[in-house]
Amino acid sequence: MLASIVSPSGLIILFSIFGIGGIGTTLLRGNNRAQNLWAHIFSITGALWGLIFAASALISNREFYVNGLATSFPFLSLSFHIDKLSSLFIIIICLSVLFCSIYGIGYVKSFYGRYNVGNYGFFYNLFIAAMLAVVTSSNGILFLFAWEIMSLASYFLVVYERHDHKNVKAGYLYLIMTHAATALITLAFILLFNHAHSFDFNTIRASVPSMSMALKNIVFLLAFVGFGTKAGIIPFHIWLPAAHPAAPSHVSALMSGVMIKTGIYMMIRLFLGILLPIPLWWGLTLIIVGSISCVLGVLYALTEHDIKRLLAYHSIENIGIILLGLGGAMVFYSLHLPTLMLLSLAAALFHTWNHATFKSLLFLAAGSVALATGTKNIEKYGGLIKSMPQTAILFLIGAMAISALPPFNGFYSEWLTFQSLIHGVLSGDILVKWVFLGGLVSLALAGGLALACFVKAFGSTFLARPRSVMAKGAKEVSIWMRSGMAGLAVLCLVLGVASAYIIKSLESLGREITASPRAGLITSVSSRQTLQIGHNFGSISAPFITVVAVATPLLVWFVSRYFINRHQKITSSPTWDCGTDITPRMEITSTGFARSLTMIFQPLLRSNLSYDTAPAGSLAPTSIVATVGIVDIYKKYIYGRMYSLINILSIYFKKIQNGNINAYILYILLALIIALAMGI
Amino acid sequence: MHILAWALQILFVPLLAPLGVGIINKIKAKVQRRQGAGLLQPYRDIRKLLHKDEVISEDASFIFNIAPYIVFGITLIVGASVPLFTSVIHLPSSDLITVVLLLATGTFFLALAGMDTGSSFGGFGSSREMTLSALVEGLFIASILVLVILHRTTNLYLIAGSVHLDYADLIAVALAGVSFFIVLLAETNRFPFDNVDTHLELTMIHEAMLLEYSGKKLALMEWASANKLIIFAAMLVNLYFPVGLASNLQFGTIALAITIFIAKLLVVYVAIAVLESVIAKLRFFRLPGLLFTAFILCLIAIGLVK
Amino acid sequence: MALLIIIFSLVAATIICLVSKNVRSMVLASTAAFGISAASASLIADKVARHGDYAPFRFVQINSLTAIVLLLIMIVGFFSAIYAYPYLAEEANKKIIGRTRTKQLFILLNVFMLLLVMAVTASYPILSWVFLESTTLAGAFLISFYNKPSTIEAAWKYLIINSVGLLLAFFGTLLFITNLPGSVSNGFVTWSILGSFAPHFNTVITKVAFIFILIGYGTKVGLAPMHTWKPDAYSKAPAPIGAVFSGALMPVALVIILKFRVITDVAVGTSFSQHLLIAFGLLSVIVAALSFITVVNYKRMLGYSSIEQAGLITLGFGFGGIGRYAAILQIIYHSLIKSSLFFTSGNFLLKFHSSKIKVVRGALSALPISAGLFLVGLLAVAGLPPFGIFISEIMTISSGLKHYIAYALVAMVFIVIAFIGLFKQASSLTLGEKPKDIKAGEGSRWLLFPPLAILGLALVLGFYMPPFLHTLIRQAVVSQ
Amino acid sequence: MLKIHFFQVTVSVVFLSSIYFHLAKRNIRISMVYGLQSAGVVALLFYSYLQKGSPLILVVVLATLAVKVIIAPTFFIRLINRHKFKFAVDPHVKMALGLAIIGLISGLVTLHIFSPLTTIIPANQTYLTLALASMLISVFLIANHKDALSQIVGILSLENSIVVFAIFAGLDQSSILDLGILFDIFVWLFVAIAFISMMYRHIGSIDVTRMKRLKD
Repeated sequence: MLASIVSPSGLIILFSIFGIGGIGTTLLRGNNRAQNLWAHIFSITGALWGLIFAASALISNREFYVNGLATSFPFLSLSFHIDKLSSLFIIIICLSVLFCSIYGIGYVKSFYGRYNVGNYGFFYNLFIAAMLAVVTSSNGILFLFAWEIMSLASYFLVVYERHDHKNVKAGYLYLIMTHAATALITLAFILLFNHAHSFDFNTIRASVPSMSMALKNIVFLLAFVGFGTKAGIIPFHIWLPAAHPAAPSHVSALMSGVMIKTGIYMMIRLFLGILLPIPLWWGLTLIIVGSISCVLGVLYALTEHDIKRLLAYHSIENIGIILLGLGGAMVFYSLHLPTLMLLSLAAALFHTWNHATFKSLLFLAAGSVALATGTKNIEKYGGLIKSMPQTAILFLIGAMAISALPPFNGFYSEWLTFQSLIHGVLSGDILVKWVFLGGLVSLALAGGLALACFVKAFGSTFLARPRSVMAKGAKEVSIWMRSGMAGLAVLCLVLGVASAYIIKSLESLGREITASPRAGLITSVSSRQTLQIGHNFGSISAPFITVVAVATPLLVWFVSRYFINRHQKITSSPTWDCGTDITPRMEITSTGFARSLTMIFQPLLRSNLSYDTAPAGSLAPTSIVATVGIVDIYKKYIYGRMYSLINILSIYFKKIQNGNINAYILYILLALIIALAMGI
Repeated sequence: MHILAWALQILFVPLLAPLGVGIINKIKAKVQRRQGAGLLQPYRDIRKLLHKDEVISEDASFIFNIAPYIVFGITLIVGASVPLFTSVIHLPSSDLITVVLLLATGTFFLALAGMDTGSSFGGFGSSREMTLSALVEGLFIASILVLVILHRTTNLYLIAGSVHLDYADLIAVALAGVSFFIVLLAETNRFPFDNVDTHLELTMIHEAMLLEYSGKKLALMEWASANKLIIFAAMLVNLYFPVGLASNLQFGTIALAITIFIAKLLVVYVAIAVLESVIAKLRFFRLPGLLFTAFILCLIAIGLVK
Repeated sequence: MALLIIIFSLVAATIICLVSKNVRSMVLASTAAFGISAASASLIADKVARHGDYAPFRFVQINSLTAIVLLLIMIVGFFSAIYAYPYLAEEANKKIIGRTRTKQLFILLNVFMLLLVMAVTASYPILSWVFLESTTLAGAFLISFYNKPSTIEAAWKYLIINSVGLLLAFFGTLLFITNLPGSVSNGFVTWSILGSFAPHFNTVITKVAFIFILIGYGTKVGLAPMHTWKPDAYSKAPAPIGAVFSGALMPVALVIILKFRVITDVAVGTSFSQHLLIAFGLLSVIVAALSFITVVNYKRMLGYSSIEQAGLITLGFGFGGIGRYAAILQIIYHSLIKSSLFFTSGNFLLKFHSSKIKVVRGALSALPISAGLFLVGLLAVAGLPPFGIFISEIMTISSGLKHYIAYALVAMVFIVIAFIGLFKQASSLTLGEKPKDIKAGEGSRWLLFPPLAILGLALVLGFYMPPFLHTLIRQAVVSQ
Repeated sequence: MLKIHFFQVTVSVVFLSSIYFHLAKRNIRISMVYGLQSAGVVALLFYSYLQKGSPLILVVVLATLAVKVIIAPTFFIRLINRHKFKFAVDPHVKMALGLAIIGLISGLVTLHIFSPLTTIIPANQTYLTLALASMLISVFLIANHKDALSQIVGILSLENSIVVFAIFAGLDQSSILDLGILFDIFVWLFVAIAFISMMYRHIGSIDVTRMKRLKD
């Protein structure tokens, strides 16, 4: 039974479902509703099948290759390899895809008549299929192929609402960034190919021992920057906050929740699967970059008041956290501490999964709010908890999960990351100790800032009173969208409660990825579901925390309600207004909320607070506008400069084509003479 | 006996917390040459509030209504999870990171409740609160990290239970203790971070978030902040000065341990009270500097331990 | 035999065009002729694939590379012929040209293709030169088709630059022949004779000769710095002619260079020609890549893009090894994709009445299908999958990284820069809101079929090479 | 001895006329001199006919005579008269400097890197050198002169020089090919002239630098 599922045919079925879904949608010309249903029903089916496929692969502990299917080109063979890592990522992808597609059924209704739903369905399914191909391919060229298709499909989804020039610009930035990154990845693979004379991952792995250290380091740098760009690490992140908000919300959810993780996937594949053994500085680099990304990411998020950009910046933060785990794993590998290596790797993988879950949830919720109000500007929200209570609760769950608050899943993976970093501080020489310490501190700082950021996001979006007519008119979104979000919310809780077992199995999974079967597991799950790290180094019990966290407040409520002053009278009246009548404009806005933090981190953010006082005809100025802005130093100082350099060169080279035929002939004469002079 | 110990462990914090506030206020009054309210005044306040009717803002959502229960409940959980008078019984939640994040959950809902009614006070109250807690959280972990490195565990009870301390590390522990004391002041809204006794909008942080509360909910909120105070005091004395904790559950030892514990708490309270009487509240934007100094102390401490 | 069919059918089509009055019959005749030619070209290709070189009579010699290019130019010609009529009809409706001009265009097109066929299949270097020179003349009239000052200018530049180039190539050819002992050199000198005597050539003369050949025929290929006529000619010629120029003329000229290159390598060793090819290829890539980002006219952009492609192909041949394979693949893909791009750009021109990039906005709204094809084609040329150029560029770079790391890296950088530029223009052309005064809707379906079909062909060839074609490529790689 | 003189005369005719094109002011003279240069080429061809005496070569000689010596100049002259452009447009580089560059080019071809070309037949080294020089000079003419007619003449004189070079390189290939080439030149001539008059009609001048619409 399982064997029959976990087989090439199973994989082919998986891809063909999305294929039918994509092509079928385009064929259903005109009929928007049918296209919408077709596209999403097939993506849902595909996701379900993918879950069954990967789950049974993990359960039956099978892994298989699909070789051959060689095209008529040298070294492009459609060869796939399904191992534990691939299966895990298939599960991660398919879970998000499942709920995002359910959500999509409701969301895409808003495109009817405005845009071609057929194109949407095609690229949506293509995008998912490409992501699955990326995490299953075992041939460099095939991987690059799938990788580019993934970028391309997501690009077309980003510019799907193409009449808005902002989306077009965002898409442009996205595609050129990802293409440049792919160029680096391509170089890395070509270098590997020129060494191993094959693009097949296993052949490359087999040839790594004979590889020179210099070559390995070059490959590492190329691959790290290349995949890091896709993952959105700072300073290669600039496309991310632009592109993710531009796409339809459930696509943003997939991009932010899943697509950027493919970069992480390949880092694990390459650094911990193929290029072994690895030098120490690789892992340290990852930790340092991760620390920078997670702190800066959340700081930029704090300054944002576009809700989807805010979430996008949080993706950068969380990628940073994942890198902390992954980098830790790599350092431990180089230090020959396999058990700790497994611990950190588990932390990284678990956080990857959790982030996929709650970030998708948050993007979906944000999308619902944006759809209901027609704006993405947090300043224009407020009081939505009354008009759309369910969305509010779901967003709250997502916010708690991403802020690593118990009892949701984010808490456990962050806890685990902390543990692994602390172990890093305890083991290793002075350099390693301080690098880990830096990671630890920045993780803690990022955690605190994320908390503040989500108080701001949730508070100024849902609480208090509406600050605009759009927010006043908001309605709860359709059942499809709510159920999609609800599924993810439940998943957040389930992943949290089941964390102990998940972490253990992730560790044993790590064993196989890194081909270190003899590595002992540092964690143990006691009878009371308590996850023990080491010999009572640290321990956590998900069920206990869940129960207590839910029961205690209930108990408090119950006691205070029914045992103390049972006949209390509760009246409701306006908020205390100090005698003035209090308007929504007096509420704290998201910018105002983050102002003090923005000012405190001024040196990092280059933030500037400027007051614009209206000309005072009378003694008192009529109005004062305070604007808090931050400079995008990356665009301004790095990418802007590069772009203008290309422009200048281009204008300079244009002079060649000056329209004068005499000059053209002269070129030929000169070329002739120079060639003769050089050639002979 | 075991049951009794557990009961004590769980009830200790909520029962004694108001007394602590009372003590501090009394000492401050004395220092200020005032008679001051009785030690039990906080209990009376809570009781009074519990029996009052409530007025709730029309704009308030369910967040406003559930927040007090969550905030108070969290303090109960944490109170039961930190070592108080013994180091032999402990909950699965008595882990450093867990405690930090549980407390963060309380802050999260407190801040949301502050924003919920749409009053400007609540808004900037929670903004300031979150700003501080965002900065403090890192310091919190860092200051305890010294102990974690020393004792090779993140379990608070094991830290408290490990008596051996070679003198080389004492200085590190002391430094970390100082910075944890600053964490305490920040987290419990004490001088120089906040002033619990004033409702002056320019200065208040914690009280600003509670402005809209009344009756039972206000009682729970005040009570919860009292709990927080005793929790941090307990962590300070038991983690950095782990002396006199009962290593078994005999009646005698526990009784002794509790007296020692209360004595240690008194020291902290006196310190807080004196401090609040002699120093002024810092300007808000000077606080990060203070926290940073404390953070540097932590780093030095971590550098000292091998 | 099959070759005769090609020649006869094309000649017949020309004659029909000359005599008949009825436009439809000319179109049918030409299209049919190209269809037949394409069919017989594939027959030839198959034959060559099975029995090696094909020389039915002494004027003709077709090796594997020639066979590939022959098939390629016939396919391009076929689709151009299909596209040309509805295109001209549209322009006639818009009163841009008179109805009678169709006749002229088809005559010239047939003659042009006929000459190309002869140039690429002739067994005498001199004859190849003669025919290629004649294509210059036919081409000049095709470029000046609209008889506007700008088109005259483009045609004049084309005429002069190419004549100079070809005379240099002529000189180079003569120099090659002077290498032969007198007894051989008087009378007809074929490629194979040159090849057989190559080992005894005077190395220096051969080097000089090859430089002249490379610069001479390189002018036709459009390698920098001899490329200057290309953007002008491509942007001024009618869309189908642009397709023929970049899809058919360029490969033919390239093939002739390669024929000489084989001889040169035998005479003076491979490194000499490799360095030259790399130098000119890299220069072309750089010049073209930098032009995209500030180009203002999308037909000129296509011209530059085929300069870039020519550069990459030359680089591939220069790098050698797997690079040759890549280059041959890229010749095929580029011809097909670029023709499709020219067709769709023609549709743009018909819809927006301007080839200025800033005039054309939101083409996806105005011309859903054409714009989609244009966007896809441009991305394909820029080297994105699922099209084959993606793979051929990877092969080129990988072969370069073996021996010429610096050059390969530079090429990589400029490929990315080219992508940035091309893609900037593509997105500003196709996306966004369309101008109010332009009303949405495609033209006749015959304006859509050729680009769609030829792009589809390119897509299929990106995954599946017919066996005979595959063997041809293999042989060509070996023989190069 | 006579042969030597004959060669010297003809080659120097070709060479000097290729220089003259640079200096000439009047288009009529340019076309006349082109006729002269071609005559020199014809003379050389005729000599090789006398050497071999194959009738085909005679045909080539006569055809060349017809095309280059008679038809081309007459066409030019008719064109000039029709459009009344007596004077050639000034070149970019004037007299003195132009001559200097010409001298430079002539010097260039005597460099040793060209020696293998000029010593294909060592006896003819001078002639080959001169032919090579006039080739490059003709290319420079096209690059330097703004006058459409001069450009055409430049190309034709380039072709002439190549033929001369071929003759002295002892390269006597089948006359069929020669005829083919000649036919090409013939057609080319027509096309070029057609374009000149088109250009004149559309632009009102044969100054090619007036055509600067097409540029980036």
